[in-house]
This record gives sequence, structure tokens and C-alpha cells, in this order.
Amino acid sequence: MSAILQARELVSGYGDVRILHAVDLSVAEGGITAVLGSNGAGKTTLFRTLAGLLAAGAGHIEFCGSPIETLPSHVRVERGVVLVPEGRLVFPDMSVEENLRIGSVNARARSKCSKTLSTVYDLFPRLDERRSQAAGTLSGGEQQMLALGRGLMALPKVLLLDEPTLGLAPTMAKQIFEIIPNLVELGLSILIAEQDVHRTLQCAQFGYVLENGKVAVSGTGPELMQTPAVSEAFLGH
Amino acid sequence: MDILFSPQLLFSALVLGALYALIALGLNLVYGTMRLLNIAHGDLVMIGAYAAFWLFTLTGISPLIGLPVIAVLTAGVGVALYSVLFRGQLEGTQSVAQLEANSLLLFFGISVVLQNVMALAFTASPRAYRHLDDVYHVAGVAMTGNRVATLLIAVLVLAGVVIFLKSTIYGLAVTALIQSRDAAKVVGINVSQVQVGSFALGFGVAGIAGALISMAEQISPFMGFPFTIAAFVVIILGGLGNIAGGIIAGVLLGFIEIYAVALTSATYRSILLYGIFVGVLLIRPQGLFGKTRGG
Amino acid sequence: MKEITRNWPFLGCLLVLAGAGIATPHLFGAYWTLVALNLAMWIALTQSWTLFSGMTGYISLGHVVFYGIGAYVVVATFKTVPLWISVPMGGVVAALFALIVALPVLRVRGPYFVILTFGVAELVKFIILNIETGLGKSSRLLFGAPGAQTLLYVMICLAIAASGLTLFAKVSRFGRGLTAIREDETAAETVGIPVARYKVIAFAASAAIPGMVGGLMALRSTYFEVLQVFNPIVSFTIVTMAIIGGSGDARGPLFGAAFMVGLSELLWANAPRLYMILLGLFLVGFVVFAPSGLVGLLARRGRETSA
Amino acid sequence: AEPVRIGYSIAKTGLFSQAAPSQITAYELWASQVNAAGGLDVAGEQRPVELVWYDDESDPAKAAQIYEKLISDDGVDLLLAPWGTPHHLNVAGVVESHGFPMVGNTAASVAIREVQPGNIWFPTSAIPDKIGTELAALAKSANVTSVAIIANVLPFAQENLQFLVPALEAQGIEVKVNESYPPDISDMTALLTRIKSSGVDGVIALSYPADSFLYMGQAKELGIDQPFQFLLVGPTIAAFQGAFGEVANGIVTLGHWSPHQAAWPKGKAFFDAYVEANGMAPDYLDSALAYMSCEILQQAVAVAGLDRDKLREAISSSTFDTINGPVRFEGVENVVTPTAFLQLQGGDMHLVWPAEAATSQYQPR
Amino acid sequence: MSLLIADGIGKSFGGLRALAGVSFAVDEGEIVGLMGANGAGKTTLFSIIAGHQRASEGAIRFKGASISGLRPDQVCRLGIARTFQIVRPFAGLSARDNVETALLFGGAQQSASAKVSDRAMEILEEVGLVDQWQKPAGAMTLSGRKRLEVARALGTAPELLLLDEVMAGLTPAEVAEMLETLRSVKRGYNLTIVIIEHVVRALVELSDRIIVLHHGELIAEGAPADIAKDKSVRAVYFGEEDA
Ligand SMILES: Nc1ncnc2c1ncn2[C@@H]1O[C@H](COP(=O)(O)OP(=O)(O)OP(=O)(O)O)[C@@H](O)[C@H]1O
Ligand SMILES: Nc1ncnc2c1ncn2[C@@H]1O[C@H](COP(=O)(O)OP(=O)(O)OP(=O)(O)O)[C@@H](O)[C@H]1O
Ligand SMILES: [Mg+2]
Ligand SMILES: [Mg+2]
Repeated sequence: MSAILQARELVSGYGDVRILHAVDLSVAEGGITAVLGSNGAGKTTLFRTLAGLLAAGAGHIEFCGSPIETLPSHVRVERGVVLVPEGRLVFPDMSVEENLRIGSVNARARSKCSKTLSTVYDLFPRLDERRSQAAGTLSGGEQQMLALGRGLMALPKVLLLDEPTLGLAPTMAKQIFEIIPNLVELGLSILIAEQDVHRTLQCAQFGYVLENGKVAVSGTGPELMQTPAVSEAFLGH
Repeated sequence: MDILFSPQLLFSALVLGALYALIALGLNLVYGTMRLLNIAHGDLVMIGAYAAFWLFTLTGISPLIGLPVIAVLTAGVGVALYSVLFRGQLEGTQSVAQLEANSLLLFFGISVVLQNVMALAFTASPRAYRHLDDVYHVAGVAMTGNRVATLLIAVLVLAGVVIFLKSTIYGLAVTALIQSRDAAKVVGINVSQVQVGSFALGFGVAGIAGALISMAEQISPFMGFPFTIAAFVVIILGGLGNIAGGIIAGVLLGFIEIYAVALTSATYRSILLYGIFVGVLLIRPQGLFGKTRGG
Repeated sequence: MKEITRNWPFLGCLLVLAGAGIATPHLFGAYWTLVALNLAMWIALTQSWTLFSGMTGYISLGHVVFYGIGAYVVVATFKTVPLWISVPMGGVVAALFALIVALPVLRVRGPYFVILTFGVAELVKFIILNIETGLGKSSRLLFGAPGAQTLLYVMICLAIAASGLTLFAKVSRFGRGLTAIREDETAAETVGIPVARYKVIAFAASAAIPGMVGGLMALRSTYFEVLQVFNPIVSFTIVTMAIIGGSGDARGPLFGAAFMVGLSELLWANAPRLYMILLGLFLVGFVVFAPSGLVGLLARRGRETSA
Repeated sequence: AEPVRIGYSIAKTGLFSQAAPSQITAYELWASQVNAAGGLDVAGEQRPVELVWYDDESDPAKAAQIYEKLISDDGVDLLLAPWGTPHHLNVAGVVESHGFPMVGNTAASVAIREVQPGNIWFPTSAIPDKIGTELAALAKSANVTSVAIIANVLPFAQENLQFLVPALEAQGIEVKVNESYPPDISDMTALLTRIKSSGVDGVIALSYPADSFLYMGQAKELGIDQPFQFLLVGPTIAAFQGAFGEVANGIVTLGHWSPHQAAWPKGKAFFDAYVEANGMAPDYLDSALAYMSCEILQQAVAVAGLDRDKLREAISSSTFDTINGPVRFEGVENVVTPTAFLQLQGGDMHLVWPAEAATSQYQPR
Repeated sequence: MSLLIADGIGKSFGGLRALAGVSFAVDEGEIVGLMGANGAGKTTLFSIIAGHQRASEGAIRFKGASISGLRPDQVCRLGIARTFQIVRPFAGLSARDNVETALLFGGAQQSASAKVSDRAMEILEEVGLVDQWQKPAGAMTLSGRKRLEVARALGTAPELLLLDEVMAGLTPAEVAEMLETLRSVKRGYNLTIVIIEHVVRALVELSDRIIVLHHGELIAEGAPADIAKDKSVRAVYFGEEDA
């Protein structure tokens, strides 16, 4: 499989503080790629840099073969690189429906907004029930659903999922992991950071382990499962 | 008491209200969307007024015809200010409080510069010109031509902007941007485009308001401040960033002003105006039409 | 106490300034006495503002109301109540006023609060204007007020008191509470900070000294007219100085006020025609080049030289 | 010869900045005229004049500070006055403490009489108590039987109101409407509707410039057609006539100077020179007063030189020949110039009251 | 003896019934797990106990006295501390200052002194943040901020600790650490804990008893092992159709 999104020697951080040190990583087209790492390893930083919320200090990001590291975030979304951020980042005073609608602000998705909206409501009936509730008053899990739904509204080609099941009850988490392969079937490629390593590595074709802002190990799901560092840190063995 | 039902009062209230709404609309687009405390807003109104004055006195062209030019002029000032000063502020400043404080200072500076440059160029003496000042009588209401024109154009512009914001996703993008810049970027809003658009639209509308005002009132380099205040009162009353709420609040303010005087005495005009403003906020801390997050 | 002594550079600065102020009338004459009075006044006002707005993040754009109330108390009781009573009384009335309006007003937050405070100041202005009109006293003259030197000395005391208050607030438990309120009010409540009470106390405390300052300045001006005294520009200037100083503690206002007074002293005398334009340009430039204020600028310098 | 430095403060910014230019332009005109004529006659010696000014930001306390600086720091030779009553009163203390004489101009309040005489003089005759009596007399002679008064709450208007109401009553004129309004009023419809329905034959608006404009525009719209209409401050500003033209015809206003008064030949010359220099007519009140104060100073310096004591003496005791006719002071007050009123007639401003100074007959609107 | 008693708590938001007639008791020294699907009303229940929201009906009693209607800061000083699911640290303050603030104002009511700093460092040590004490809370990772929530809650010297999803986003190894931390602080401080968690394994391991909310109603209560087997719970919470 070819890479749809690729980071080469990617460096990033906050102000003078460097967090990512030359990260190499690629997201397979039509596949699921996982990023693992303990607290503070730099996963969120990586995702934000890929999405253009943080400027890359050095290195390259390629999407479909063309460099995107200098493009502003909205152009990346327009092309199909969409982030579902950690900590949800919903628009608290806007209604659920407005949150979703604004998700398809990019030109590609705008015309199909209504259609995508009903798909998202089908996926998350709870959001349908709460269409007009202010997003800020949703429960933690509901906000997570909203963030996911909003990401889908942008009609992504690559979906960057930063801890998508954080705060979701087991039923919902399970559903998410059922949805993800469906999305791939629809033609999406996915990069996912998730603490539920078992399930993640079960569905991911390939994974990277970040440590202190560097890729420490990489390999296929089963390979990683067997790596001692991984099983110790993430599988709780 | 029959004074209350006088159509004359209604006309005045509408004219005044429409003007307030128009001026506030421009401020709402800048303060409401970017939290830039634009206390130079009234000075843009002033620039629009001077542009209309000179246009008319030098060329005899009606400000009504010149409106697009004037709007483009003040919008241009907005775009220039955004590009030179505010883009960086908006990108670089972390907290809203810091942004608000710094923008207050910036706009304070800009306001001082604009006023004094105009005073230096054209002196502080008040100026006025005569245009469309014939009085028409319609259904017992006496209306000066320029006030009718003011009302009509204000309503047109207000309606135009509201329809634009409601019918395009731009309006929602503006609201989204108010609430979270980061999230706005995440969903793919072209943040700088929305911002520059808000500046252009907000300042352009201010210019139009100034041109309209210049037809009926004296103008001077320091005329802006009361309009700034009125605009702030209106957008806060209407709920910050709530465009429609601001328009309703503007009209409301016009009515309060006219009818408060009619019902009580002119002496209490300002007390009532600010009293109602303060009172409303104490009862509804988020303004009349502002949204709150419960709980 | 340890916290206070740790601030010795600041205290030293304050003492030097106070000393210079006290010496001014004798060394430099009447004009500079007025400049010193001006400086002391702005320090007192800006410090008081910082005590509340700087620490809690509730930006008050209406602090002139306290100044005005204090002035009005002194003016209204002029020649009937001795000044050593009426000036402090101005402070007390201003603080009482703050206390009364605080609870409802402080429910309002963020930009709403900014404009609300402005509105309250205007409301009080017009109420007092109406009272004065009703009394047939649209303007008042105060003949026989104390001279500039006396006023200066009292003002210096107020400036020191205000600085001390802000310094104390910063290093005390009270100040920690206010800072937490600025950061996140709900979280502050959750860790046990009596948010409403703290805000009210800080608000009233930040009103008292401006009340007295207003009283003194009414005496200084010898002429009282409501619109002059409740001029919103006073509020704007306070905020400007505080931001220019930059920092939530007592250093900012001192730097900010001294800097702005110095700068405008320099400009208005040397470039009267362009004075305001230059001042405006300066403000703009300042924000662009020193967005975190003078204190921020100095801190950065310090870091760079030590690095 | 070394220039004579003359200092003053002006409100270039702030509340009064709109009003100040009419004063400054008069100062500047005077200075350029003096210099063009070879300089100021300082007790026989011709010296050029140089104006030194600072912006007082409309703050009276700042004005006092500026005069302090002018006197002790800049060491100016002479002083001209700032704009407005509060500024004059604040500055009075400063000039008094230095014994520095200053001829005032744009201050008009009964309070000026409380100022210690000797260092400051007020050439104006537009003092509210006199205005009240005279205005009531004018109204009476114009056959006004009842009036509506609307008054700005600012001091000058309110002070006038205090004296006007009893004066009107004394003349047997009924006050049917008496309302005050705040300075930031932005629409007068309700107020004027009330006046319209009150059936009075005179309207007296104790207004400031901005509200004079407002009044005029809305009075026209509503068809306020009372034969006698008085506006306190505003109609003398050139822009007022520009804004309303013939519509404002018949409006009566405050002012004691007119270029049309043949008895004051200097007046016409001043008017022409002013129009030439500034492209618009002078303010009949403020510009004229400002120019008068310069003339007074000039004539006093001619005899007394720059010595402050001699100057004080000269100003206190001489009679001056000004654009407004002769001026002489008793105490701080000008006791010659009568309190007078102007009326807009066919695009011109004419003195219509009192009879001895009138340049034209009062004409009902 | 029951430390906390919830008696018929109900809460409506407009037409939405977030809680209905929820009653339960928490004994001193217990660890009670609170379980329930998203939107079941768990956080709302915490908010009501801590005084951030007012119950539409019912009453809360703490140590025998009603605390309904008290403000959050009063509740805090009585000895109840909560964490926020959607974290709200004092973003501009360092980790240590965050905790110091809690020490100064919470139940401990310490006065400002050097001791406070030491104490704050101890607490940071306990939650594993000691090496980040200087970092502004806004610059910490999400899981770091969750720990900081715990540290700050501990700083108020509570008797009852309400933890809302503090383990979300932790790796399994970190979860294990956190469990250890919680056990040790519970012992060290003599705490009673009510904990919301979707990481079921952790909840089962830690809790003495589990309460299950569903659509705002209490549907099950019992020992962890029993709850894990409860059919209705399995159906609504784990989404097992074959229940
Ligand atoms: N705004 C910021 N300013 C400075 N440093 C930051 C900022 N945000 C994060 N960091 C630091 O960057 C490092 C990496 O953080 P990041 O959020 O990428 O980790 P993560 O792998 O996503 O962790 P987690 O699993 O806890 O979400 C951490 O040390 C963190 O403290
Ligand atoms: N202010 C409010 N207005 C309207 N609905 C609200 C409000 N606050 C909460 N709700 C709703 O009440 C329900 C309960 O919310 P709560 O936050 O208690 O859920 P929770 O059990 O904590 O869920 P999660 O596990 O997802 O955090 C949710 O459906 C939420 O949308
Ligand atoms: Mg992360
Ligand atoms: Mg919850």
C-alpha cells in the first residue's frame, strides 16, 4: 500500500521547547495506522503538527505526494487531512447541529453537508436527539461523539484520531472501533492514537511507538504486540 | 399620552434605531468575532463622514451615490489595519484577556491618531453641508429627505449583511471563530480570511454610517466617541457577536431614547438610557439575546 | 513578611520616587510640583485598579466613577466639613458605593463586565449631573483650597498606600485567591475560595483610594463640573498605564504611570502640534514591540543578558 | 529685535476641541497682522511676536499646569487666555500667584466676578445675569407673550436659565415649557413635538453648538414656526450657516459683535482679514472676543511695555479701542460693551439688540 | 456510618431529565465506583454534590447535615473535593501553584508559608508530577492535567474525594500506577472516594462497591463482581446483546 500522508524528519514544539525530534512516519492509503506512546511522548503534538495547528520547525509532511507542511490548516482540511482533536475542542456555545454544519465548511464538503449530516446522525443517534443543545452542556462522552461527527462532516481523506474513545463508555468505545473499519471501507485512511492498545493494534495494519518525541519502534500490529517495551507499557503485562 | 402614538415619534425612533443598529453592526463584526476592543470604531464613522463631506463639497456628488466608494475607503482602512497590526496580534496572543487588553491599547492609539490627524488636516471646527434637506409630509409625518434616505439605506445594508451572514456559512464561521480559534482551524475555517472579511465589512459599514450621519448632523474630528459608546452599549445589550440581537438592540435603543424622553422628561434621557442598559445586564448578564451555557 | 522583603527593589524604587516627590516643590518649583502631583495621582489610581482588575482579570473601564464620587463628596461638603474628614470620607463613600454595586455587577463577566463598568460610570455621572442641575449648581468653584504642595504630599501618601496595598495583596493569601479567580472562577470555587466575597472585597478596596484621589484633585482644580470630573478618559488612561506597565503585580502600575507621565511630559512640551499623534503612534508601537508590557520587556532583557 | 513670546494653552483635543479653533485662528491672525506691520509696539520699540502654545486636552487642571510652565519654565513675556470658563478660573489662580496679567476672553459666568481683580480681566459682556434680563427685554419688544425653554444641563446654559426665568416673568412672559436635556442628546423629536403643541410664540433653546445643530435640523423637519427663536451658542459658527442657509433665517443668538456696525470700523477689517486667512467667517462670539483680548493687550503693551506692574495698571485703567468698540474695565468686568444679541438675516449676522448697538431691525421669523 | 447520603436526587435541564430519584449512601472509608453510559448523569451528580448545580429535587447530606444549597467553596471547606472531567486547571499557574492554591483555601486553610510549598511538592510527588512542578498547567499534556486535577483536589485536604474520569487517556501501565497512587492516598489521608471511570477494569479493581446509573436512574448497586455479571448492566453499559 502506498502512503497517503507521510512525515519525514518532522520537528515541532512549542516556542523554544522542542517536542518532536525528526519523526518519520507514514499513513498507508486505505489503512489504519496507530501511534502509541506514553503520557507526554508527543502524540498530540504530532497530530497538531500534521493538521497545521502547530508549525513544523523542520522536516516535511507530504500528502498525496505533495508537500503540505507550509500550508495553513484550512487548506489541509480542504485537501482532506482532518483532525479529531484530543480534548474535543467543540464550539461550546453553538448547538450540536451548528457544530456539525461548521464541520463541512470546506468547499469540498459544503455542498454535501446535508447528506453527510444525516449519515452522522445515523452513526450517533444521541447527537440527533440533542441537535439544538449547546455543545458545551453535553456530557463528556457526548462531546467526544460530536468531535468525531464533526470530523466526518469535513469528508476527510485522512482522519487523524487523537484518542477518539477518551471518555467513552465501553458500548460507545466498542462502536467506535466498529465504525473505524467501516470508514476505511469507504475509502478513508486513518491515523489513530489510542490508549486502548489491544483493540487499536487489532485493527491497525501498522503502528509506531513514540518515545520522547522520537519513533522508538515500529511494525505491524502483531509485531508490536510482541515487542517487550510495548507489552510492558501498554498492555499492562 | 397621545404623543406616544404619534407617527412622528415612531419615524424618529426608527431613524435613530437604524443608525444605532448600523454602527453597532460594524463593531459587532470586529469585537464580536475577534475580541478586539475596537474603541476606534466611532472614528471610522468619522472618517466616513468626512469622506462624504469632502466628496459633496468638492465635487457636488451626493454621498448616497458615493456610498460604495466611501465604504471601500473605510473597508480599506480596516484591511490595512488588520494586515499591519492585528493579524500578528491575533496569531501571537495566547489568552483572550491579553488580546482584549492589547487591542484596547492599539485601538486607543489608532483612535487618537485618527482624530488628531484629521484635526490637523481639517481643523477641529465643526462642518456641515446641505443635502436632501427638503421636508416631505407623508401621512402626517414630517420627514427630511436625508433622514428618509438614512433609514432606507440603513435598513438595506442591515438586511443585506444579515442575509449574507445567514445564508452563507460565513456567518457560522464567524460565530465559530469567536468561540475557539483552535477549533475553528481544526474544522478548516480560513481564519485569516474570516478575520480580514470581518474587518472589511465592519469598517465598511462604519463608513456608510458616517456618510449617512454627515447629511443630517455637524461633523468634526472628535465626533466618533459617542458613537463608539453607543455601539458598545448596543452590542453588549444584544449579546456579543449576535448580529441579529445587536440589530434588535440598536433599534430598541433608538426607541428607548425617543420614548423615554416623550414619557418622562428630556432631563432623564441619559439616566434612563444607561440605567436600562445597566439594569438589563444585571438581570441578564449575557445581554438580551446572548447565549449562556447553563450549569 | 519574607515576601515583602523579597520585593526590596520595588520598595526601594517607591521610596526614591516618594523622596523625589517630596523634594520637588523645594528644588524645582511650582510647575514640577504639579507634574509630581500628576504622577503620584496616576500611580495611586493605576495601583488601585491593578488591585482589582489586574489580579482578577475583570477589566474595569469605569474606575473614574470612584474618582468622581470622591471628588463630589469633597466638593459637596466643601467649607462645611473640614478637608481632613471630607477627603477620607470621599474614599469611604466610593468604597461603599463599590460594595453596594459589587454583588450584582460582578456577576457579569468578560467583555460584558468591561462595558458594564463603563455604563455604571456614565450612569452615575448623569445622575450626579441631574442632582447638580436640580440644586441649581451646574458648576462649583472652590476658593481657598490647599496649595499644590500640600496636595502633593497627601497624594504621595496615597500613592504609597495604594502601592503597598497592591504589593500586599499580591503576596498574601488573598492575592493568591484573586489570581485563581482570574485563571478560572469555577475551579477557584471548587478549591474553596469564597469567590464572590473575594471579588467584592477587592472591588471595594480598589475603589477607596481613587475616591480620595478624586477629592484631592477636585481641590487641585478649584473648579468642579460633573462632566469634567467623570471624564471617561480617566478610566482609559488608567487601563492604558496598567497595560503599558504590564504585570499583575505592583511593579507594572509604577512603571506604567511613570513612563506615560514622563513620555507625555516630554512630548507635549516639545511637539505640541504632533503630541497626540505621536502618543497614539507610540501606543500602537508599544503593543507591537512590547506586547507584555514594560515589566515583560524588562524580564526579557534580563533573561537575554543573563543567558 | 528679539521676539516677544506670548503663551497660551488651547484645547486641541477633548471636550472643547471643537470650540477652540475659532479662538486660535483669531490669535494667529492677530500675530501675523502684528508681524506684518513690523512688530508689536513695546513701549515704543517694535518687536516681532512669537506664539507659544500647548494642548491642554480640555482639562482645566492641565491648563493651569501649562500656564505655570509658560511663566516659570518658558519665561514668556505675555499671556493670552485659554478657551472656556473653567480654564479661565483655573488659570486665574496661577496668574495671580505670579502677578502676571492676562486678558481673558471666552469665559462667561457670574463666577468670574468672584475672581480677585487685578491680574485677569474679562472683556465679554455675555454674562448670564445680564443675558437673562436683556433677552427677556428683547423678547418683550418682539411681542412674545409665552415661551418654551429647553436648556442643556451644562453650566453656561443652566446659569443662563437661572437668570432668564425670573427675568421673563418680570416682563410678564409666560414660560409654558421649561425642560433641560443632557449634552449627549441625539434626537429632539419628543421635545420639539411638545413645544409645538404648547402654543407658545417664542422658543428659547439654551443650547451648545452640537445641540444647536440638532435643534435647527429637527425644528425644520417638524415645522417649528414660532416667530421668535433663540439659540444660545452655535449659530455664530460658520458651519451652522453652511448647514442651514436661509432655513436659519431669523434665528436669534448670543453675541455682541458684528462687522456691520459702522461705529466700529475695525470690525469690518477684522472680518475681511479673517475670511481671507481662514476661508470662512469668524465666530462672532469667540473669534471676536479672542481678537479683542489681543487688541487690548497690544494697546496696553504699547504704553506700558512688558513690565507686569505697569501692564496691570494700564489694563485696569485705560479705555481700549477694539473691533467691538471701546472697552474699559472696572474690576474684572468690561463695563462698556453692552450685552447684545445677533440675528441671522438673509445670510448675514446683524446685531438687533440693544437699540444703540443694533445694525438692523429685529425681524420675526 | 454513612459519610454521604444522596436522597432522591433529581435534575432536569428543560425537558431533559438528567437525574431522577437517585438515592444512595457512601460509608466512611469506602471506595464507590460510579458507572453508566455516556450522558447517564454521573458528572451531573458530582456537580450537585459539589454545589456547582442545584438539584431539582432531593437532598444531599454530608456527615449527617444537609449540604444542599451550599456554594462550592463551602462544600469544599466541609471536606468534599472534586475533579473535573473536562479539566479546568489554573492554566497560567505552575503545577505547584495550582496545588498551593488548594492548600491555602481548602479544608486545610493553611496560611501562606514555606510549608505550603513543601506540602504541594509532596502531593505532586504522590501523583507523579513532581518533575513538572514548574510547568504552567496549560502546557501539560491532557493526562498530566488530569493528574493535576487529582493533586489539586488532594490539596484541599478532603474527607470525600469525587474523581471524574481521572484515568481516561492513560496507558495501561499508567492506569496501574494511578490505581496504586489512589490506594496509597486513600490510606494516607483516610479518604472516602467516589470515582467515575469508563476504564472498567480499573473500576472493578479499585471499588468496594459500584453504583450504576442509566438515563439518570440508579439501576444497580453492589459488589464489583456482581455488577460485572449483572445482565442489565452488561446490556446497557457493555452493549452485549446476548445478555
Ligand atoms: N502548549 C504547550 N506549551 C508547552 N509545552 C507543551 C504544550 N502542550 C504540550 N506540551 C508539552 O509537550 C510534550 C508532549 O505533549 P503531548 O501532548 O504531545 O503528549 P501526548 O503524547 O499527547 O500525551 P498524552 O498521552 O498525555 O496525551 C509534553 O511534555 C507537554 O508538557
Ligand atoms: N446544562 C445542560 N443543559 C442541557 N442538558 C444538559 C446540561 N448539562 C448536562 N446535560 C445533559 O445531561 C445528561 C447528563 O450529563 P452528564 O454530564 O451528567 O453525563 P455523564 O454521565 O457524566 O456522561 P459522560 O460519561 O459522557 O461524561 C447529558 O445527556 C447531557 O447532555
Ligand atoms: Mg495527547
Ligand atoms: Mg461525565
